[in-house]
Amino acid sequence: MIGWCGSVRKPLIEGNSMTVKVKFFASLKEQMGCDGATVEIGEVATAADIWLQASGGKALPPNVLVAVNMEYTDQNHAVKSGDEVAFFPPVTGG
Amino acid sequence: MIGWCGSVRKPLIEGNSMTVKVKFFASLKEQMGCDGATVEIGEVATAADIWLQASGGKALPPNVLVAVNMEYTDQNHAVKSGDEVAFFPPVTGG
Amino acid sequence: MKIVVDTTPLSPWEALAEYEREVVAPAHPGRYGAAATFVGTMRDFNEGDAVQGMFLEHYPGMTEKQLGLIADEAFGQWSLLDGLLLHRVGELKPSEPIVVVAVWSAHRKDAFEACRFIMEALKSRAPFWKREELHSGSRWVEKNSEGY
Amino acid sequence: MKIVVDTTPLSPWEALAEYEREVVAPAHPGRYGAAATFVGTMRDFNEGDAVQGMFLEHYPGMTEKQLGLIADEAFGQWSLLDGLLLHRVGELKPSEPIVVVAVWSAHRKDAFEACRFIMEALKSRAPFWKREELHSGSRWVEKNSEGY
Repeated sequence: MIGWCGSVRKPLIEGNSMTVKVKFFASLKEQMGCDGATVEIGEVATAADIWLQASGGKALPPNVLVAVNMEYTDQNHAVKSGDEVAFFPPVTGG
Repeated sequence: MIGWCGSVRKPLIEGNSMTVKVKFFASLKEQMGCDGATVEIGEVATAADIWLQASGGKALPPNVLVAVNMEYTDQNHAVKSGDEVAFFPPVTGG
Repeated sequence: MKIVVDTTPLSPWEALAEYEREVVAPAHPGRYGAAATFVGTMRDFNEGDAVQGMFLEHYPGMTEKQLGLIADEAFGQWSLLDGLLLHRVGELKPSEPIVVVAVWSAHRKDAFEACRFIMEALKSRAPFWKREELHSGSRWVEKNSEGY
Repeated sequence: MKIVVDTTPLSPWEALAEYEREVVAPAHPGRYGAAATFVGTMRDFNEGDAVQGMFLEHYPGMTEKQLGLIADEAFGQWSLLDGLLLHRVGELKPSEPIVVVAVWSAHRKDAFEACRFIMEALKSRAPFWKREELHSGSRWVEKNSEGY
């Protein structure tokens, strides 16, 4: 069973911050070693920033899909506090 | 119930003849007043000749489909003795 | 592929379940990943008119022969494991199933394409004719709707 | 349109019979002339390897949301009366059904096209992931086969 990565906090520049919930699925969950994390980050951040912080600085693999609040988007999408940001490999259902 | 038209015999030119079985279906059966006929005709005949004789000289309606021995063909197909020649309207199954 | 043209009322889903369980699964265990099916049912309206009943005429012998040729073409064109084709004839009432087409294959592309092909070929080449019973009398259906 | 994502084993034909009888027929009596369906079943081989089992992961919440969006698109694009979409998750064995897609409409063109559209959209957009159990261990399926 793969668990929660816990909270990942980045030193804040101006004291403002937001918290987002990160989720990983399938092979990405195994690669990351957890199924998600709570990320605290500065006021302006993209999905790619969230990935960087949650992954401890790993590059975002090119085929990874990004969803914010359960809708597909891309890594340049600006996230806001309370968002759920998910990263997962190409889907293979059906 | 629409029955069999019986035998339709054409005066033969040289004494040679062949016999074919003619079938009509659906609206054509109603127009012809019977579901088929036995046609005796000279040695060389096309499906169109068979129609002419079986129908008593009516023109072959342009959308009528022609089958010889249960395979689709056209009105110029040469029939031989013993063939089953069918005429029917566009199909509407399924 | 099993092909049946009959006056017996159809139970499409029961027939599909039975054929898959009794024929497809034993012959191809673990091999079929896809089944595409089509069920055609008699409506109570057509071309703006209420339809109370239908008579489905066919050409015994030729109908089965043409359906067999259509099945052969499908098996030649796609990679298929098995199929089922059931067509009702005789007197029908609205809401009664008319036709069932089913195809089993390893991959979905083959099943989807072959099922639709068989259905469209049946519509254009298999000798069946529908006569509809209306309030005002009966009429022969003159042509099928477009499938593509 | 009913959409269910669940770990309960599927009985596709029984589910289709029941949904048509209990939901489609009462709501649209005499109105549906066409039902197109697709059933995806787990094979015991993939990419040349014997597969003994499968785990199907999904993203609870997003999976249902994406399937709902796909259904909405289908109902916007074609003239449909009803639909049924069932998808299995969790542990599966070969020969077990994975997915059922069904669409009911007045005319066959809509049913055929919408059924295939929903299935292909599901394959490319619904968050499900397959992990196959092989003799040599397990592997995540990396991508789906082409549907067109």
